[in-house]
Amino acid sequence: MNKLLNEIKSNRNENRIVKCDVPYDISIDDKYKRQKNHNIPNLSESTLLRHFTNLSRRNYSLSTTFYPLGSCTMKYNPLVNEKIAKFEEFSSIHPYQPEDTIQGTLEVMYELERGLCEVSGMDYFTLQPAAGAHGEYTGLLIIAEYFKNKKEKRKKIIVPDSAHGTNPASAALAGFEIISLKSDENGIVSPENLKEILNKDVACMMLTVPNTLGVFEKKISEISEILHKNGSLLYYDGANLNAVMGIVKPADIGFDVMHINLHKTFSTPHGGGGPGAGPVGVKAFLKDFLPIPVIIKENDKFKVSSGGKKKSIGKMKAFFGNFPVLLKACAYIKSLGGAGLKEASEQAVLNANYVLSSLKDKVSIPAGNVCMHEFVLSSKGHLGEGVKTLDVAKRLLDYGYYAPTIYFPLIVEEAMMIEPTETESKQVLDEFIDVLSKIIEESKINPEVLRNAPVNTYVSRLNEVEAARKPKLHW
Amino acid sequence: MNKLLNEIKSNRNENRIVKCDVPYDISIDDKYKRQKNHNIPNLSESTLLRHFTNLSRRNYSLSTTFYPLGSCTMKYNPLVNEKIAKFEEFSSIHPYQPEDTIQGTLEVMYELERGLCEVSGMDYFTLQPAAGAHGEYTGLLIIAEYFKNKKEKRKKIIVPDSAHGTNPASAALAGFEIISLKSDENGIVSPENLKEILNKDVACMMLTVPNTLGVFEKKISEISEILHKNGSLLYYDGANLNAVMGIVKPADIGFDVMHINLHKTFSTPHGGGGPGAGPVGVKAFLKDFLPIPVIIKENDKFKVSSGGKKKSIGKMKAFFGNFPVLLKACAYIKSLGGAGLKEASEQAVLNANYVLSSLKDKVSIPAGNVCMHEFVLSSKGHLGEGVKTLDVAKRLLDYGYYAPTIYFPLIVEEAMMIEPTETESKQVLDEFIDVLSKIIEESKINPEVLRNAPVNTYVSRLNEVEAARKPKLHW
Amino acid sequence: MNYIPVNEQDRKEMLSRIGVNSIEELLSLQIPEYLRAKKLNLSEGLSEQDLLALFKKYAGKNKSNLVCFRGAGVYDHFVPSLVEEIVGRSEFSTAYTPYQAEASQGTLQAVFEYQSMICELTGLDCANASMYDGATSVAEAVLLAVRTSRKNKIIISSALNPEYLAVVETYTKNLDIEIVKIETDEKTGALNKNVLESKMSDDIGAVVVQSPNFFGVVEDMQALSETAKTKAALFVTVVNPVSLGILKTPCEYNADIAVGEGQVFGNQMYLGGLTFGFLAVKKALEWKIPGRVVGQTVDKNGKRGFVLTLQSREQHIRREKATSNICTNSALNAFAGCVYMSCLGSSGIKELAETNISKARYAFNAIKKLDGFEPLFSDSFFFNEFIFKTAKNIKKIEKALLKENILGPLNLGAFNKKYKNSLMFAVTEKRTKQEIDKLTDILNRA
Amino acid sequence: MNYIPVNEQDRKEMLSRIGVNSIEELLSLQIPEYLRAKKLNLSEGLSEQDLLALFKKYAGKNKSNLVCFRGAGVYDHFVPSLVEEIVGRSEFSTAYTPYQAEASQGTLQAVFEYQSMICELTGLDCANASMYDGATSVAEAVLLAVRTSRKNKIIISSALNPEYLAVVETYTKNLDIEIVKIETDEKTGALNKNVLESKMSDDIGAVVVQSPNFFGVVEDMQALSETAKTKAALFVTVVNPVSLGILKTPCEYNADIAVGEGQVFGNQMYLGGLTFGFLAVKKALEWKIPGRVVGQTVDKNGKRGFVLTLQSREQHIRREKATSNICTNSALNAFAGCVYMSCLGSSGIKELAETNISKARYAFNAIKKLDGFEPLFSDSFFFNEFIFKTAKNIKKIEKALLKENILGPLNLGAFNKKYKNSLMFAVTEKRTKQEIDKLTDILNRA
Ligand SMILES: Cc1ncc(COP(=O)(O)O)c(C=O)c1O
Ligand SMILES: Cc1ncc(COP(=O)(O)O)c(C=O)c1O
Repeated sequence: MNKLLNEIKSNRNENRIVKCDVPYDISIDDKYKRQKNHNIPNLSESTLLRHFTNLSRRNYSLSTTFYPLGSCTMKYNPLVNEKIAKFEEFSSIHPYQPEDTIQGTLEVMYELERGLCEVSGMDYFTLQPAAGAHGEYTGLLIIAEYFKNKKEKRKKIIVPDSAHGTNPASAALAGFEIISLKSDENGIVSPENLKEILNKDVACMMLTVPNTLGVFEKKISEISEILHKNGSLLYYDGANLNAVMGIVKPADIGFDVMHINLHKTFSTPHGGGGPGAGPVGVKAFLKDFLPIPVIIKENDKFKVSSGGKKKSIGKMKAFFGNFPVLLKACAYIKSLGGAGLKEASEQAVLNANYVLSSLKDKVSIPAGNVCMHEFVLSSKGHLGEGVKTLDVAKRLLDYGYYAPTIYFPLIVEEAMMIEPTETESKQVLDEFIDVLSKIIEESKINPEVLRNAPVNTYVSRLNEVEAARKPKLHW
Repeated sequence: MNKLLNEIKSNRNENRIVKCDVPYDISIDDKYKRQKNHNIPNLSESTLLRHFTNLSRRNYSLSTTFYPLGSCTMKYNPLVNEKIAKFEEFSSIHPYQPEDTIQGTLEVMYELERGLCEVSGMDYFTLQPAAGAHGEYTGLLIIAEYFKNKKEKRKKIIVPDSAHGTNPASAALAGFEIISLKSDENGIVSPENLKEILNKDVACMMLTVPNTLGVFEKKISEISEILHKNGSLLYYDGANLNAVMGIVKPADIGFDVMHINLHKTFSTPHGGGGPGAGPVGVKAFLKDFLPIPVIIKENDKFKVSSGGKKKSIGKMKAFFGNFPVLLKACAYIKSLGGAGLKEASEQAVLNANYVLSSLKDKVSIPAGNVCMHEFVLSSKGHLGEGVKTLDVAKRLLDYGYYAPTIYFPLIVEEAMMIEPTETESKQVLDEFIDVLSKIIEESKINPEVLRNAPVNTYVSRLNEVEAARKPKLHW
Repeated sequence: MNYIPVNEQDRKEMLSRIGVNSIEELLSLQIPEYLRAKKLNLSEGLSEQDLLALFKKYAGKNKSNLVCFRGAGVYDHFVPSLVEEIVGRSEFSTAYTPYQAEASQGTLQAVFEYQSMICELTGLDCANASMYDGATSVAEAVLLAVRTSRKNKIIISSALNPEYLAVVETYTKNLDIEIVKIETDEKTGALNKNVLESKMSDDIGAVVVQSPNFFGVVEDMQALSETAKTKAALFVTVVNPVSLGILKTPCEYNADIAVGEGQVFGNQMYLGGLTFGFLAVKKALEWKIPGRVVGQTVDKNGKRGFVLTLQSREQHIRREKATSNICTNSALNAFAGCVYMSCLGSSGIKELAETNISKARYAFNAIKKLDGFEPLFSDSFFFNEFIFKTAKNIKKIEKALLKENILGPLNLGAFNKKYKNSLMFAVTEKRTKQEIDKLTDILNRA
Repeated sequence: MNYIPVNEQDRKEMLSRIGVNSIEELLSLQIPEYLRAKKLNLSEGLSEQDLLALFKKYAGKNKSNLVCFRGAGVYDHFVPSLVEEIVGRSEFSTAYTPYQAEASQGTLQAVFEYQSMICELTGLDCANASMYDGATSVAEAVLLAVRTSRKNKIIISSALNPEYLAVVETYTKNLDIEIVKIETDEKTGALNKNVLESKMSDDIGAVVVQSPNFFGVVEDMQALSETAKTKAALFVTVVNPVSLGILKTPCEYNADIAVGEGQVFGNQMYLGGLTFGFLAVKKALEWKIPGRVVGQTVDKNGKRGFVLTLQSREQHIRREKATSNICTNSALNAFAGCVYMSCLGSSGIKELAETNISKARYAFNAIKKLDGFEPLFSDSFFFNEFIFKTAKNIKKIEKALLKENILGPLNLGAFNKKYKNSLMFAVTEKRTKQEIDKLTDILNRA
């Protein structure tokens, strides 16, 4: 049953998909012609359905289990949004259709933009970026362009050491040098530390609020003031926006540019690694630098505008962005409404604090006893002999849970980052708390069990070192 | 994780589905009003998705495993047919819509009728019966009505002892007495035996061809002649039609009435127990007795006709029949075409014979060394001490196969009825043959393993006796 | 085109193991030549794309997605996305009847949950896994009542859905069962307890009443049930499960058997072809019911599990003595009902019923105000369906509505001359205020 | 409306364990009052039914399901039902990036199979799990080439899709990379080997060529690759995977990097929003590629399994020194590509390419016969896209076609004045003879 596609033999005779109803006309000059045949098996539909259906059963997923993966906001992905995204009226649209034939599609994008502006407080959004990292990159290019336009040479970006890896990576890609800023044990940035490293080279600082430890940056106003006084900008990594919808607007508290992960806060499913969408919002003074095209509304008609945007950073992706993701996010906003979005964030905070309160006596919580929508615990000193956070994570799989994010943020030793999200019930959280507590006990009584975990999964612990040492990357 | 719905607690606050946009107006006289609230939990969509998705993972199904369930024709259910069945143009139709607004729906039914007529050789079909047994019942009522109309009192029906249980049950429901006919060890009916029990009381005989042992009734012409000479009719239980599409037409070989299980031969999925469809075909002389309404074509328009059918047996089901099933069956016929249907039957016969040939030295095959689309083996005398066919079936589950039909037909001891269908590959069959052979060996070396099987399923062997002794039928 | 995963090379190897040269040889070994069929005269097979195009063409010949004010047994209710998602999962849809319980716990537990919710809804003790549809469930209930009471005379309300009545007549025609119909009151459209009383006698096995009845009128089930019980007849009720969110339950008025059509719970209309009948009974009748039943049990290790049970009632064991001939039922449609009920929950089902009644009343009151429309039963209590008599041209009304993509009320005259000029409206929770206002407006202008 | 499965009672218990009286208190402990937002000014939440109605309204404003003869980067190919069925399974769609390998073998094996088939198709040795789209995959290929060659001057064909070119420009603008464009031949629409030769020098890190290029013309990749290699530049090809069923593979002409847009494999058009970029390289570049890569390994018991590997290239480990900033990619779209490729198999992909070319040639030959239409590049070899110059009124043509629900050819003049009066047609396997004939007919009459 455990076959790779190329090990299956179910040779069909004919192709049911493709049929040619014009005369075959395929003479090709040899210099253009493929010589070697590829080796992709010709399997029947029945065989493939079984193959892939069985593969699906080897995945844990949000639809089968609690998925407390910190920083990833694995909240429920409403089915009705999937249904809407399948409407042929949306799926069959070519990107170069005339504007007046795609008014519905454009309206959806326009409405989403307006919704994101309201939630974030930003003045404009581009929907083009394909993911969070792509959004960061877009935002930083906008910032670079802004300074270029002001003829200021600012080549540096401050990134706290608690930041997600994409923050420095995006900054580098945008041509910046990174200044790493040490945060305190709560991941909090101290204005004093900031002042120390700040200078006229600094284009901006990237921040996540709440930060990757789930802590709200209380001194954000001070930080913003310091940066803006220095002529620097403040970038908001929106990965944690699920903590603050309707509670705090990034633009209000000093941020100039931000991205939003629609595949997190706005509930579009993650697809096992994408596609997501990372719309970027800016304050009005940065509007001209947004990627093209932009969608505008004129006399109740929606238009695609690419021209006259001399200052734009250009294009980040072909065409308009990951439209089905945008569509689902728009549907999400419309279905929850303003009150629903706020309730979502509030419940996310409540759920995280409930789990934190229930675990705080069993592990260390470096950032203290309250949190926003997620928190980071350290298992150091709380586990049995030789047992690591990794082992706890694997053992959780045995109990039917996906594991929390581990070893991130880097500033917490043996970190485990738990984000329950608002769409989990008290019963689910209670059972998870019990299991995690039980595993911690187990680690002391029977550490081997953890080190040998998982045993209930389709495969037992996999050898990652060997995989990288002798890479086997295709069949 | 193993919760019943009523054990889950994920109480949502509000209902997302129903919304009332007119003033609430619900005053009801107490004598009409429900007093006690029912106890169906109010769970969130996310919770329910997880609950039912996890339940789905506790099923073996055709989409995950080989399903050699004899007599049930578990062939591949093409996905495109499912897609067609979802078209809103079909799903949103009310049964009392005016004829001219449902021409497409009627055309599909008409085309299906024509297709079934061509495959079976019958002259007319009704699509109303909801399943095979319902079709039998319909067919027998037609026969009863026919004799009533002829003013002949024929109250008996001959059913071979190898027949499916629904045959006698349907006959009883239609008001007939059953004469059981002993068949030979191949399940074959001998003309001599038949003659012995035949008399003027006999309305008809029910036969399956090939019979439930997968044997083609070679003397069918003789049998038909005997019966017809006696003024009796011949009923064809179409459950095994998958053996003979394009090879033999039931009407040609002497049958007067028949049903077809669309959920077997015509590839509509079985849904864990239905809905199916059991269209009934008749020769022209029985046309007037068909259930109403019937669909007719006049000047390229399709019409629903109920009137003027005085002789009709009436209605078997409200409205028209299980339309989505009919639709899928029609799509199946259109996609395979005449040649494809014949290929399907031929391959079904080949696959069955291949498995038979490969197993014949390891078990008894009472009906001999060739078969049509399925065959019955007897494990008697071939298994280890105290091991039964049931145990072999359960052990097959451990290897990831659904079990063949067991203990049917009743005339074979320790029967196991294997129908591979045409949509399984040689590789799948080879592996199944190996596993079954291995299990037979295992039964001798380690009978306990079989008696304790299954162990790899979600639950181990279930206590059916206890279930019936103290029935617990709801939570 | 076919779905066969075997190519020429495989076929050769397979034939060689069997020891024949061709499939044809295999066939000719078994089937006399003179019995063989000629080439099937069917059109050529189609590719997936062409097949879709063909059925899009058929589909395009329907006038579909109409705003539906028509009911009479099949209703246009909203189906939540969850239902489609779950019911569409191939592990459910491509499994057979769960003969191997250990490999079918998904289906079996779901049926158990379905049975439980039907019991909750009706208040009765035992529900089967499903019948084909509402009509056949009534017919089977009649047979069950005859079997249980050992009396073959059954009183049935003439306000039973006429499709159901027709099926009952078919089912009973050869079985020496006498159906006695009782008429509803001309004024109220409801049964009159006294009329029933006058027909009751000791040889009546059961009284079968539908409520809301075919005319949409809610019956006084308490009174009728009590009347039936005076002569020890079983009381069989045919109910719309949506109405049970608010109306008295079969249990509350002491019914013995409750049956009905489940399409309203999570199944699209499909020409009335996506149906399931539910059938629930009091404990005493448990061993007599037709069809599959799932029960709870334990496995070898004491873990809870579910199996098909009470099987000795069934055709595969008892053959001609079975409680029914049913084998394949409407499992997947009943499963849709299961997911639907769980999706709404008790409070949602109550809201559903309340919304239906509120919208129906809103529409009723609006139409009542129009010139040329008069309620057929002015003071009766209806649920989500009601009848108006009109002096206007019914054909013209239907046309005017269809032009606006509205499937208007059913012309009852087509069923029964007695109801000439009568239009039956169904208003479910799915109809918006705007749609109802538009209907009213067109009726007014017609 | 919300999706929260917690009611007031639960909430109270939770707050009490935390030791606060309200969520508000929890927030005020952490967020200074003056930072708090005012009430969101968004419309009220909608029920599922109303939400569907709203989006049906939006949907209705599109002119959709057009018979599409437009390409230029996004193509209207047939998507088999199998793809939708599999990709729609929630175990795939609702999983995160497979960080916990043991609980993600479904996704991981699928990616491994995807990588394998991309390698088969291109003939190269290593493919990543996907990039966002074709455009960003070209951009990442340029960065990879710079990284590998340690030269920051890159030659790019000006016949690269202009959207891709724009993205490459954005990606390189702050990185001290010089893009040198080379023009195609006016007559043939293809690159001229000699022109490339004249631009080659030792400081060129790579040559980037698209084939079929933006104009639909198939390049002489062998010659161009050889030319690039004379100066030890990397040869980067941008290919339409459909064409690889019949055209020379990147491996065969010795490309180092092959990238392209995967939408054509199993993804609907969606305004160009359901994309994935594929990226394949020679073995030597394995450790330098951007993005996720899945590798085969074994578990504790020696059983085969799959993991994310070569991770030390990536941002979560190497941060600013990573080979790319990419994290979330286009996994599910690439998975659709995986299912699509497996659904066709080698022979199916070949037939697909042959059908595309046959239908495109059929259309080309038909249009060529019309008055007022002349091929822009008369003797060039095209795959499924070609250009005609016309004297007719392009606006009028577009209108006439749209009236018949045909999305006609792309007006190249809108991209580049140089191509005024030029129409680019894409003809995939999905277009039927009948549709092509209708197109031709309307063009003729316009
Ligand atoms: C804090 C943070 N920033 C950025 C990202 C990158 O987002 P994406 O994966 O969508 O590119 C993530 C995602 O994991 C994140 O958690
Ligand atoms: C030989 C035979 N006859 C009749 C039937 C009854 O068909 P259904 O289950 O569709 O009512 C079956 C189904 O199992 C069967 O195998």
